[in-house]
Amino acid sequence: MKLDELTKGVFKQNPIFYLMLGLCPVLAVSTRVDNALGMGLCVFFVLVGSNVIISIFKHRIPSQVRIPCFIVVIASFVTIVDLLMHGYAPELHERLGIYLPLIVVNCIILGRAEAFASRKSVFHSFLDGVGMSIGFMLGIVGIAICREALSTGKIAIFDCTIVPTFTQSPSVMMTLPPGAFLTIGIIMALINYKNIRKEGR
Amino acid sequence: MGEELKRIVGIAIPLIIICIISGAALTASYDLTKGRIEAVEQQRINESLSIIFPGASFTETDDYYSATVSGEEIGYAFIAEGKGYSGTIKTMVGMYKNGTISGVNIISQSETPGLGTRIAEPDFTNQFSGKRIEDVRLRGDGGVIDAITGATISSHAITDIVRERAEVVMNETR
Amino acid sequence: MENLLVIAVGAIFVNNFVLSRFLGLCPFFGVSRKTSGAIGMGLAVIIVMTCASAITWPIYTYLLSTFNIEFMEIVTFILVIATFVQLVEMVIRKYQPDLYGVLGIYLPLITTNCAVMGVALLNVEEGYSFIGSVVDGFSAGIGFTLALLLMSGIRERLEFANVPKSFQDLPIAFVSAALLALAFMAFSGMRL
Amino acid sequence: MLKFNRFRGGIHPPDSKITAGKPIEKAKLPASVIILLHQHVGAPCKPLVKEGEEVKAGQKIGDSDSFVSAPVHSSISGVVREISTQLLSPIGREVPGIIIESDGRDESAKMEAIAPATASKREILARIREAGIVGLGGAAFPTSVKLSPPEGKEIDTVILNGSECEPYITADHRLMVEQPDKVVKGMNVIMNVLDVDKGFIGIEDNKKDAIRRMREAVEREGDKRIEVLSLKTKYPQGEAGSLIKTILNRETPSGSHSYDIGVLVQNVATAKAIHDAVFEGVPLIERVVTVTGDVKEPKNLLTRIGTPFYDLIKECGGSKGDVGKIVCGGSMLGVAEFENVPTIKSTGCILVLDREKSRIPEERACVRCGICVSVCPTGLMPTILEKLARERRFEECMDYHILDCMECGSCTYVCPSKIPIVQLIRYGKEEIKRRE
Amino acid sequence: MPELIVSPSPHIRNEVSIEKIMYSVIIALIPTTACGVYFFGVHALYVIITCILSALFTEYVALRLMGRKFVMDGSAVITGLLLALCLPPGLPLWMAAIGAAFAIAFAKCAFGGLGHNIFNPALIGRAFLTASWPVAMTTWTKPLTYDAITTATPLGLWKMQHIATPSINLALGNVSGCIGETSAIAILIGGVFLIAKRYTDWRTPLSYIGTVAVLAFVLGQDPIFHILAGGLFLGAFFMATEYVTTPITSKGRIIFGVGAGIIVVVIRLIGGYPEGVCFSILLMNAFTPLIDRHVRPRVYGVKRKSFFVSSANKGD
Repeated sequence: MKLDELTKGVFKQNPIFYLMLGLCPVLAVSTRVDNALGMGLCVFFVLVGSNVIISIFKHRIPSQVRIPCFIVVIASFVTIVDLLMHGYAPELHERLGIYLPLIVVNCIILGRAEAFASRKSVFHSFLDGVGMSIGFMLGIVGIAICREALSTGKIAIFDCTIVPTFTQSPSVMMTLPPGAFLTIGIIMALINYKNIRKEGR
Repeated sequence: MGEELKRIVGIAIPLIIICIISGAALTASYDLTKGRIEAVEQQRINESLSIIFPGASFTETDDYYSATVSGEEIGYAFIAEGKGYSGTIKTMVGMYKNGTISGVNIISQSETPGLGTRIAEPDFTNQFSGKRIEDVRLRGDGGVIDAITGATISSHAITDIVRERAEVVMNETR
Repeated sequence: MENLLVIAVGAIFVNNFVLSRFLGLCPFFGVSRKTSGAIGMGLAVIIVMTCASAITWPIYTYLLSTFNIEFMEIVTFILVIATFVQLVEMVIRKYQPDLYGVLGIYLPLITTNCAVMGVALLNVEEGYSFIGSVVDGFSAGIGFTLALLLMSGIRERLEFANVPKSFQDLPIAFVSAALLALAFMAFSGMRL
Repeated sequence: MLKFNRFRGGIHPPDSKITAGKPIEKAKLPASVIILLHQHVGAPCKPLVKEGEEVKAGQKIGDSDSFVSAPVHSSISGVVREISTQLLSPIGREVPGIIIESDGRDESAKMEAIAPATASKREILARIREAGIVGLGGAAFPTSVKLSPPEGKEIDTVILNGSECEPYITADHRLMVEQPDKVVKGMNVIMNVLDVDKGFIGIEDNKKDAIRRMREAVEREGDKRIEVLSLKTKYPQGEAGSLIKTILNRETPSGSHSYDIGVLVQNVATAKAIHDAVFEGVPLIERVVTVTGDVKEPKNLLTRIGTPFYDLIKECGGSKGDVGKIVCGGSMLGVAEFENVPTIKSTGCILVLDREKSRIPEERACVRCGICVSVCPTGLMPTILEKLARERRFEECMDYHILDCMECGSCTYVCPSKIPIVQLIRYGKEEIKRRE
Repeated sequence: MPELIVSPSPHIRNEVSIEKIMYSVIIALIPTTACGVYFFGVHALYVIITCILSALFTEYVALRLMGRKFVMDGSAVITGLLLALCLPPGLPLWMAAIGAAFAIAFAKCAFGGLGHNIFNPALIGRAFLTASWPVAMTTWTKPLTYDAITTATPLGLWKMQHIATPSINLALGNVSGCIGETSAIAILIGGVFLIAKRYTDWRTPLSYIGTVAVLAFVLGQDPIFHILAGGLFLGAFFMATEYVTTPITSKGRIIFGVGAGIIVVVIRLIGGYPEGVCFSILLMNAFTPLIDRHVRPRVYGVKRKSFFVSSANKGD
């Protein structure tokens, strides 16, 4: 049952592909796997942190002002991440650009706070946050792998080559907005195709 | 009325407390990271400066850095930024006192990866070294800089950014 | 004094908020099924983005900047925007019930629309003046609305299309967005 | 010369007027006829005869008390063999009718001729009704009713429709060539009844001989009010709305009638029938029918109303090749029959098509070529209506003015994807009307 | 009498069919294709063949995946051919193949196949290739040299180096550029053929080319140069007139042409690319659903309504 809280975010309710949440950073920073990893980690930190904090204080927050309270908590975590990144990972901080502060309006986080953390226990909220952010991370990294592989002809994470160069003339378009939209569209179509096949059986 | 006031206070106090806590937490983390962030920023500028004028020492003025080698001012370094193909290009430019470019180093850019990003590669930036300000144009525009194939816009942008800023600094220092 | 035309063209076409900056994607895919809905949402976004730019600029310049607490930017902006949207909703509901009927359902969606927060942050990053910020906010809203309208037109026509099962609804919307973004590359590198 | 306007769109299907040069022949007297009691728009007639009763050609055998209706007459002399309530009409409905067996003597019962110069309008209108005259162009609207416009509606122009824009049909064409004087006299009567001082006869310019003969006839008649106009050959030129637009540049507002804009349109055959009724006392018992298409000898036949189709086809030498379709009316608007049916007053053409021509083409995806939009004389967007109707989105159909469609079929004719556009639009219209 | 076929009217159809139109378009493209092969040699021919085969193959596979029947209606051939005609003659064949496959798969079949696509597949193919391999897509060969001497297109020369090319060369096609974009005369022959057969509406090319000429003139440019240079003719006669992706009303088509013309001039004068025909048509493709929705013919007997009435009284 507890395992379920963890895994549902990864598969059944994957925030990107099933819930269609948090799309903006997914499309914007998935040009490179390391950007995607960085964004995934930031979201992990903010989501788990705010989920835990909110579920701790859930009884003390009056329902009328719960949204502003959630926002303040989330925004604080985002700012902390932003400052830490700026200090300790300046390059990544620059590449993530405004999409780092925009985690604050990422629908996943506010959505989880509202739907989960404000109701369930601290531990459950923690698991939920972990599950959801892993799901988010898997999604964004998956998309980034497709895009980086096709746009650079290789995959490298933080200058460490994972897949060596396999083509000399990769498609630049995959780093551009059309490539981002297309990748998500195709992945979703594949998921649909799989589901239709499953139902058909 | 008292009831109402009580209710409002009951609602407001938690919000205020949260804001205070958050403000405190943020200030704390800001103070913690502040030194680090400044150091990082400074280090970046220093790196660029030392690429452009190796071995020189710099004094910062309002608008530019003055580069001196063994006590003699040899030129100026300044940050030039402007719009590229997509987003802002920020470069560090070095210029000798006679108006020739000593070097160009890209600090940050967000051009098309694999294409426009090649403006940051030495093959391209080395072309600027030793060129007069007025020659910093693409060949098609009567200059001496060869554009990167397929990234004419980025090439165009950076020559304009460098030249325009250099002209301003030249006038200021004259 | 920056060139306002450059800012406007940049925000509408060159760096279209949706198709180039990936901002405001949730409403872009959520509210683009019908043209009528797209018009309502677009109007609401234009209003909110213009006002948000106008409000966050003095806050940043005269409050955060003066007291050297720029790092509070995220917290302040999101609170101000959320409050502002709530306020607009209440005011419209009370004084313009007709308009509320058109815009009402879209306003709450805007609080978490990253385009609004995005435009506020971008104004600061670009260092625009007050007028520049307002123009940027307004144009960004127009750009968003333009993309939304085009998308809604496409999706309305797709209602008649024989789209393969696994591509139906969202996947084909994403593919359409990809092709639309490809077409919008026409404006990339445009220099006024 | 008048400067012409043009109605929007339109198509140019092949003329196929293979009988244009064939003079009108009198058809053989049929062995029996079926006189349907409901051949017109309005209330059906009640039989005035009993089974076994002897009747003469021209004898009134059915009438109705209703204002919008027209009596029917026996077209031959003989014996009433059966009065049935369920006979198939060429327009695809089951209606009551009277079957009369010929006695071969062809005795006729005529009415008194009247002199229009002295007769009152009421007298003439009564005669037109008594003679059972309806619009012979296909609408079959009782003419006496049409000639009595509602109070307050002033008619200022009469248009006689000699366009005959449908492919194949030449009945009106031959009538104008062979009996132009009767047509003009009939028109005269119409104009007098309505007190109108402007009249046009619109003829498509692919019937040069008809135009010439009609001009001569108007000259002979010496009626200065009437002008014969040569119109561009284009389908659906003969549709009332298109005709009015072309000649007068007026448009009938959506949802109203042509008398709202002061125009009355009549078919040339109707005018001729009025002439016969008024000047000769002959009721409407025969008319010219073009039997054409894939028959051995296509002809223009002067037939008694109620003659079974197969008799007429046989008289034209039978079919050529394998019969696919028998169409009552023209190729664009006619109704395909699945049985032997009798002619009615508005039957101007029997078209036989062979198997190959009758094949229903395979439908393909719409490529949005927009040809249907450009040919639609009403200015609709047929392709969108078709898609909406197929998806049963009728409210949106209304938004696209589906009810203004006159169903001329131009869109279906031109569609390269062979989509049955007008058929789907008809379906949409029926559904909308049914819901109201 | 044998059994009769009963169907509602009309009982005659004209002879024009999808195939007939498609094959006429292919015939109309023959002069242009021949010119391209004449000027750029056998590699251009390979590019054309590769594109057509790749388009056909992709369509076949995609339709099989969708569980539909493959119909040889010529539309895939046209897509392949048109794509090839707007590619540089020296493009590597594998890129051409990928471009055609992308065009058919994502611009056509994903939307449901013939008749349902929003964007012109051939132009999507070209835009995709331009975005993906910009260097290869801007490497031009000199005409009639038949080897890979790279050079610039007339528009490129004009934009980057301010050199104008003589109009007579532009008209004949003796200039560098895409395979099918060079000879204005060859394109005109095909275009006039289609207009004469009434398979294309003269309004689109006229308003499109006219707008470019007028705008160029007003902005102090040489209108003849702007009309003849680049892909304007090919675009105006063969891409902007493609049925599926352009408005269905005459007025809509004029709006389409004018809009595309404005975009072309804007891109050529201040845009990032030397040529804007491809993008201008794609952008107007995106506007087409909205144009179709709001620009309708006037219905007989109905007073013209205001622009927003139809959307306002609709609602959801």
